[in-house]
Amino acid sequence: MAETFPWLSWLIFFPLVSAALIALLPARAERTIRLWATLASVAELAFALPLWWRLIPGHPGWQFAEHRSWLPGLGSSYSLGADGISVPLVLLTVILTAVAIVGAYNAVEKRPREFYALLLALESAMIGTFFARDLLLFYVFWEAMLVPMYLLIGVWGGPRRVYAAIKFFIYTMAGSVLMLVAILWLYFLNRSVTGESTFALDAFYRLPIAPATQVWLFLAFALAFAIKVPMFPFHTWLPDAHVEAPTAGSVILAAILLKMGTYGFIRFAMPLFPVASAQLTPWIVGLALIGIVYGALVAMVQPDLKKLVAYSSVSHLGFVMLGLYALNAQGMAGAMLQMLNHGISTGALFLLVGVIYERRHTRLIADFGGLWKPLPVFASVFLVILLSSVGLPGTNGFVGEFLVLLGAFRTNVWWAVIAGTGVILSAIYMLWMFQRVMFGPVKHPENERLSDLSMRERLVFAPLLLLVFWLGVQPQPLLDRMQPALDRTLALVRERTAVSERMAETQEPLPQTKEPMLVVPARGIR
Amino acid sequence: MPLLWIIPALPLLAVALNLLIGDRLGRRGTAVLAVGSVGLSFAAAVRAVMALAARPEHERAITETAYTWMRVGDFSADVAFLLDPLSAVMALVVTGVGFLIHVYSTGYMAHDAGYRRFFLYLNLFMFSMLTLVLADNFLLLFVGWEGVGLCSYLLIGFWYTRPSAVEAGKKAFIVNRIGDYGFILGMLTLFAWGGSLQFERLFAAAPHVFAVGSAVITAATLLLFLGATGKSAQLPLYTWLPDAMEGPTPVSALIHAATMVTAGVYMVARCHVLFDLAPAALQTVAVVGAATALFAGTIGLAQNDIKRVLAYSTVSQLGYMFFACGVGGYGAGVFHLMTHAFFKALLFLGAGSVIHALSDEQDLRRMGGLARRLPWTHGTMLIATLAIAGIPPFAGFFSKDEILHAAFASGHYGVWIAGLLGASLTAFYMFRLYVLAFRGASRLTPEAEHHLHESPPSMIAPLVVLAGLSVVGGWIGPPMMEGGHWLARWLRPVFETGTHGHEAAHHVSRGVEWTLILLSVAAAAVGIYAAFRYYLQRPELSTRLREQYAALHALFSNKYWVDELYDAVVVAPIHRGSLRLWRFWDEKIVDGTVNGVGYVFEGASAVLRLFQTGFVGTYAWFFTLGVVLLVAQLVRR
Amino acid sequence: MTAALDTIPLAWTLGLSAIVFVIGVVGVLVRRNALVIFMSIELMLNAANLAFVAFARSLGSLDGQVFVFFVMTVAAAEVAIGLAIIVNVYRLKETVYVDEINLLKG
Amino acid sequence: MTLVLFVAFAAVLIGCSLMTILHRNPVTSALFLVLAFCSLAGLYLLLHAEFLAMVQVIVYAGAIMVLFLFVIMYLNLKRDVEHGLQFALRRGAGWLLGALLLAEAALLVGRRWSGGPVTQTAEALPAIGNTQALGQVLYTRYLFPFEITSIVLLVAMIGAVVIAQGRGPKVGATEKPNS
Amino acid sequence: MNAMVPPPLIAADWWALGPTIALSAGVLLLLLLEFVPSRPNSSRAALVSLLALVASVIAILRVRDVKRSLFEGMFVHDGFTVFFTLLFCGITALAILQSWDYLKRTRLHRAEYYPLLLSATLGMIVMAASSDLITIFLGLELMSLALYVLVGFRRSQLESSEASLKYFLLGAFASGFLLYGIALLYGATGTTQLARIAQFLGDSAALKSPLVLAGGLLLLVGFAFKVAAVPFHMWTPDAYEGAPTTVTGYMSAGAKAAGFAALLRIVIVALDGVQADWRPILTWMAILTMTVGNVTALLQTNLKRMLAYSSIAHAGYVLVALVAGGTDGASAALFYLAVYSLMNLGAFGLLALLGRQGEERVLISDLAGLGFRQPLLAIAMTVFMLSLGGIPPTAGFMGKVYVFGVAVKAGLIPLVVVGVLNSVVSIFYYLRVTVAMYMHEAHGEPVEVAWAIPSTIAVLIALALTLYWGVQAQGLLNEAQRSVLGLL
Repeated sequence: MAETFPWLSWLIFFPLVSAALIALLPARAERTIRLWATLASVAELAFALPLWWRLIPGHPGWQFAEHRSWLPGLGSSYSLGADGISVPLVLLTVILTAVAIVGAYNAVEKRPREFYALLLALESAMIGTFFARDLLLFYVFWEAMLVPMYLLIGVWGGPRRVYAAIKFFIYTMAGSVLMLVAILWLYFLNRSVTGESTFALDAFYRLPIAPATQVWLFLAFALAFAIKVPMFPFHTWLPDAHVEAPTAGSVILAAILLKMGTYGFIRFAMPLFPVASAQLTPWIVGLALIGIVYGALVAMVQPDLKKLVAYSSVSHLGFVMLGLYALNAQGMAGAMLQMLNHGISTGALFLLVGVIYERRHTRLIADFGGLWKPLPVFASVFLVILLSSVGLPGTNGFVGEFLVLLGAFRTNVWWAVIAGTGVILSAIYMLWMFQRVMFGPVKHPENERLSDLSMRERLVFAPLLLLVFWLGVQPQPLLDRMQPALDRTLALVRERTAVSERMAETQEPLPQTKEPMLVVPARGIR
Repeated sequence: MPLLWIIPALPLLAVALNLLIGDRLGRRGTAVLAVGSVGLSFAAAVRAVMALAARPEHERAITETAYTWMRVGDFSADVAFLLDPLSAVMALVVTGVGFLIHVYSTGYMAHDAGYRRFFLYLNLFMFSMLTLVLADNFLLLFVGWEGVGLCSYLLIGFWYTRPSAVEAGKKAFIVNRIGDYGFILGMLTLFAWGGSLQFERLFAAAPHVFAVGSAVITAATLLLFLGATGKSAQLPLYTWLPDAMEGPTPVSALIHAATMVTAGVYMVARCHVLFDLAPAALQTVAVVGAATALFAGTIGLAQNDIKRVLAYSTVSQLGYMFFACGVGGYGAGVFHLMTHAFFKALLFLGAGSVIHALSDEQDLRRMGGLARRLPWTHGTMLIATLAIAGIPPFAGFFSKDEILHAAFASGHYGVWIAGLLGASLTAFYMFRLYVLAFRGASRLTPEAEHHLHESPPSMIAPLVVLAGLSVVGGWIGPPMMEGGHWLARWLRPVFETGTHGHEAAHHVSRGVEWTLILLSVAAAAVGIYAAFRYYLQRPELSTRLREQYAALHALFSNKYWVDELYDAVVVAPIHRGSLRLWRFWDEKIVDGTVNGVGYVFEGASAVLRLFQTGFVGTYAWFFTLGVVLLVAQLVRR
Repeated sequence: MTAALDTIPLAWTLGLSAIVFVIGVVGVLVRRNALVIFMSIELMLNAANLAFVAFARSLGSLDGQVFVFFVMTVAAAEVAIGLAIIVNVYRLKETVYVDEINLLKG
Repeated sequence: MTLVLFVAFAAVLIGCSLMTILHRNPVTSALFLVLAFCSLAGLYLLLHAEFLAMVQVIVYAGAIMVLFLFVIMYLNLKRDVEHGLQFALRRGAGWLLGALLLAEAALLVGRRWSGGPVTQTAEALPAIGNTQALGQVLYTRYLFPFEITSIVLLVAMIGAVVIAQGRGPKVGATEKPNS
Repeated sequence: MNAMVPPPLIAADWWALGPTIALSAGVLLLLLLEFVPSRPNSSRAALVSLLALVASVIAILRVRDVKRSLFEGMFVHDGFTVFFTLLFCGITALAILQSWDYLKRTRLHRAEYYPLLLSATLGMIVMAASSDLITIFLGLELMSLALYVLVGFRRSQLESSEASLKYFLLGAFASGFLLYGIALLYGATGTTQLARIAQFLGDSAALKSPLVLAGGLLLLVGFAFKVAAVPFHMWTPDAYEGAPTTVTGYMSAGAKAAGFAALLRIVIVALDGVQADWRPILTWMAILTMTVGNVTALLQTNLKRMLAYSSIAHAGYVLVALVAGGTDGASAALFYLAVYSLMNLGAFGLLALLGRQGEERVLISDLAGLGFRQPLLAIAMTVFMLSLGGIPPTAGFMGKVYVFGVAVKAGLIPLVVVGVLNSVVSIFYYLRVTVAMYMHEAHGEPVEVAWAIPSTIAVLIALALTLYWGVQAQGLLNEAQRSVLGLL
């Protein structure tokens, strides 16, 4: 792995630099701005794609790792790494960012410069979050994501955008600050055991933690992630944020930001605190199952398309959580797939909603009806995406959903029995919505002369449709890439469970040390 | 190698081409593409089956693996195809009947605006159905299973501007989904205990891992059967099929009569090894099948829509197939599946021809006397009606007789009586249909009268072919052949694996067998006679009957109010509950708590601001209070 | 505490200083006239001074007295500025009552 | 003798202090404060701080209090009106805290204090507080604070000028409050 | 003893005294320059003040690694002093850059402004640099007196005068307590030198003497007032709101830092032995300060007032570091104060730009629509607000990490949890600023922004440092840590 070129850093900072450059363009030059933004996102995509081939299959550890000193006094370092878990998610990120940028050409009427700059900055933060291998660095990226997203919702959003933006920001932050406390606790715990000041994830992976301590740490981490996921009952920010966000914002929010939560579980919460995780499994799985059913039921009665999709996300992410907590190969792989699937299909759904919103400036189901007639291509694309979301075999949604159910079933039959009802319910709410929007006679005359998907829009959906079928028909290459990392995570969980359970039931949470928090090289004192 | 993957791939290719260059093909090109692909597919199937037949009996199973679909941990599923006698029968029926119906459709849909879309869906359906039939594992079968469901959804709602069609499509999909839920859970159970979803491996392992009658296998098979009831419109999930008649008639013929709805039967037959291990499940299959046969038959008595009558008859016939399987007569079930495909497809196509001729009139009460005006349609329809009624030597007679024989021979007398009763009912309502449509005086609207014409050759030709099949189709399975008839022998390699508990029971004496045949023919004859008497000779009798048994008639014509019941018990409460869940629980309680926290802080802020009076005295007072409290800390110590 | 009759016990002086200090505090709390409040503050400062002197006496060190000297200087400076401020407020608002001066609040 | 004087001065001090904060007329208050300061000077004398006693009378009672009186006269202040429930409440609250504070002090002082230089009574070092010694330390040990004090006085000067300067040039007089 | 002649000063001592000398000289020079007539809106005074500050910085940097105790500890020169001297000089320099144009625009351009500013800075430096209660008191009074005047500098405006009056009366009131505390401590230990107090407490059983404890407490009250800790905070919003905006910025940063500097030195050098007695009190004070500050800020409409409450809350965060105690806590407090000063000054500096001649446009709604019309201002303001709220990648985040880190290390998890939750509450009102700027359109005439070169420089410096310390704080962390080692 003698990587000389800091590839991952390049991936992280290229969009940021592009954002800065775009911000310097004159505000009037909208065409140039769009062009640059598109080029930047496509270039980023081109830079990221080789990750797919260059990821060494069967290699469970970090690849393309980078390590640089950052805050030596604290022991935090700028260290990055990729593996089979993060690479697919990063690829999803770059693809959807590009798609969102191209998709937003017409939607963003005011201040495209700032809009695109923020979107690219957001991309940087998201990629950084996936690649960070140092907890403090991770936290920095994690929180940094909030700001651009907040502005995207707040400035370019709908009528209640301010409320939604603030709610999004504060709710998410409320969860994550406790994680910061837990990170610090972990840091000192590690220091008291090993004497080493470090925020490195790998070091924490080796740290034995007493079960009693684990519970608190896990809860702090889990809250942050559960809000992001969002798990029932922490989900109410999501419908608000989605409804108010501009299309590109919704796309990114649904496709990537929500994955941060589940990524956090798989990368941090579960392997670091396996005993606590196991102890709390009934609660988490319970919430996931409630989320599946609840999200679907509530989605069913939504009058607003975006809200419907938002609640469906709650349901889908419930599947992901269920898969993770099945704690077996199938469940984990299914959960990972489901993360990607949800990114693709829900991202596409938001784009689709954006397409008609651009044309009609409404998202209420009741304002549509009979759209198939004027918009056959649009309707067909919508149908395919919708079926992927419903999990029809042959599309990506099925593979993930089935693997999750399989994993869950093998852990606990009843989990799968309850989760399976989501299969029925998702069909109900999606098809009913589709029926009301697309079928029947054209109820509103203004819908009659809507224009169908333009070339650009078709171009936007093409990669997503491709992914839908490719992952549905041939998921194995992806599975092969993820498996080693997932196996490592599973092994880590087992191993650490064993280690922790050998420890004494109670351990002094933090043995006090006299040495200072900061290790600073002394300067000569005369 | 017979290249099995070609069979489903051809229609898929047609779909792709249709999507990509369909707009440049024109109607003719589209038709050629669609029909041609299915025809080629049929040819490929024939070739493959011949290759299969050329093999010695016990090597008649060809597996072809295309690639690994997914492999995670110890779970793996391939995209692999299996051709054995059972799937061979299915493949031939599907491609054969499918081809005919494609041909028919070119005429029937000739003036529809959605011509290209129609064939797109239809080809997609062929692909899915063939995948279903040829899959060598449950997961791939499920791909086809859901795929046909999707196509069914799309085709039922083909005329999407009609709300009723759209509603019917959605209903079909959702009801099927309920079945699929069972199917998925069944698959999960099988994998969790059986260790594989590949048919061969699973069936080989099944007798070793599952004890006969154990809870696991019973649950698994019942769950699979739940899937089958959805797909094959059995109680309690049959309600979508009659509504599905909103689709174009060729669709009804292909999907909702000949092929897709029989998928459940095929699946049960395919899994006979498993069902044999679960007697309770088998019993359930038999009872549900028989009950459905009878139940749907009674509803069929009172329907006036020509396609609805046929739909209920389909439900009823499917019931026959299931109870055949339930009593262990898998071969009989498959036999009936095949013959039913011929005559029911014919019936639908014939009905379609009538509808087409009458400018989309479907109500039997506004038909009559069409025999002379539509001679080809009338002739073929009569053959089909005789076939379904079970009159020898038409196809239906042989298969239905075999089913009843199997029921009787295996000792399921109750089921047998139900079957006999059902046969009589079938004959009655089918001939009622026949009489109302083709005999008697014309009750046509003047407008329909004006446009009345016989269908074009592209529609008549398939009718004729199917009529031929409806006549001769049953002859491959004559009763009382030594060592089983031809079809049974062909299927033997499939059905003789697993347990053999039911084989012995099949042997009853010739005398009994003859009696059974006579009884069933007599039952049919009674039905036919009654139909002629009540609807042709003395129509007023039927009116009187209807008045005498008004309650019963209401029950039948309103389909036992099952739709209304489901609506009131399941749909409406869920909808209402969800609304409440959203409006009250989600917005008021969950989100209310979140916002409540915000309000609490705002309130606290307002209160704290009150302390900030702007008066120096207040400030000093709180300052001093602080001092007092701090010093109090010392004093306390 | 001590045998010498002409020596004042420290506790007495301290007690006295505490009483005067508290009187000063109470004055700040109960009055509305800025000038009187200011005078009360002067009382507090002087109470502190008394404590210093008393301690200096009992410790036998000069530091306390020096401290008092500095305090007096500072107090003088404070009075100069404080009175200027009060006069300025009076000029603008025609009042020295602190409960009439609450433009800023909340 | 000393004790008697102490008690006398203390009584006057307390009485005058009380009158300062109780009397409604600011002029009277100020005058009582002068008296209090004088008695404080007396106490300083008793405590052998002669220089301080002198400064107390000259600077405090003299200069500072004159300034006070001057301002009171200048502003032409009348008797403060403080009736009504509001003021009663404020008085009650104020006295309550005062009482609490005093009670706490008493409780603290009432305890036995251990060790400390407090117990080294002053007999050993009589009459140290003479002016000469004070002057000496002020310019040696306390040179730095002394210099700071000079700046403090400078600031007081500047400050008083800034704020109390006559109407003179209207500094920002046209501004309108806008918040 | 009284005849003792102090040891002569060596060269390094003069450099160490450099800032005090340079600032005093600056004050005098400025006053003298008034006799030399100048153009009406001359920048002479500001330049001279900056020169004095530069001289101070140069002087102290020459001897930054030297440790000296002068005048028997009344002026000590150690890392702590150097850190705070640099901090105060920086704060003052920024404040001068911000005032440069503001004074002219608001017609406050009077000769006395800069001398007062420099005197206050001198007072702060004395507070931080002295290890004797006498000089600490004098430094505090010097600073306070100058600030009383500066707060009331808009003397023709009632708000300003009222603010000044309130600040003054309460400040004097607090001084009384502080003084009484010093007296008690002096009485209990016989000295005002911190080192000797520590010595005395170290080798005697007087540790638990109520005099020591009460004295310490009253001392705490005095400084808690200066740093605006609850319940001694109530003057803060009024004084901040009424004062000229640049003065508000200056005092919010400088006075608070100075108060903490003195408090830290006292706590670390003198009262280390009574840590355990202080801890619960400080804990509660920290909790109350954070919570009251943040919660009350939620509903404010005036930005200055909101930032005043925010500054109260930030005092609470620093108190958390104090509760953690030891060099860890002190170093965290130093770091946080530096960061806080920077971002707060930055925010107030931006507020000072708003409004035409003489107007004060500091309502949150006044910012409406500024986001895209004034990108630099809006971006800078956003960064400062996010930094105040502790969002990465800004310096405020690193500050929170460090402060809460040392608290976690000390095992104060509940306190830290309260702290982080408070930062969540706080983000609500910080976001309101960005909401106004980016998400609301201006009603009526939009507020004017008066850019000038000096203030722009000030904004850019603050912005750059806030971001730089957000991504690479190691340098400042090192300084904060080194500065608290081996206090004199």
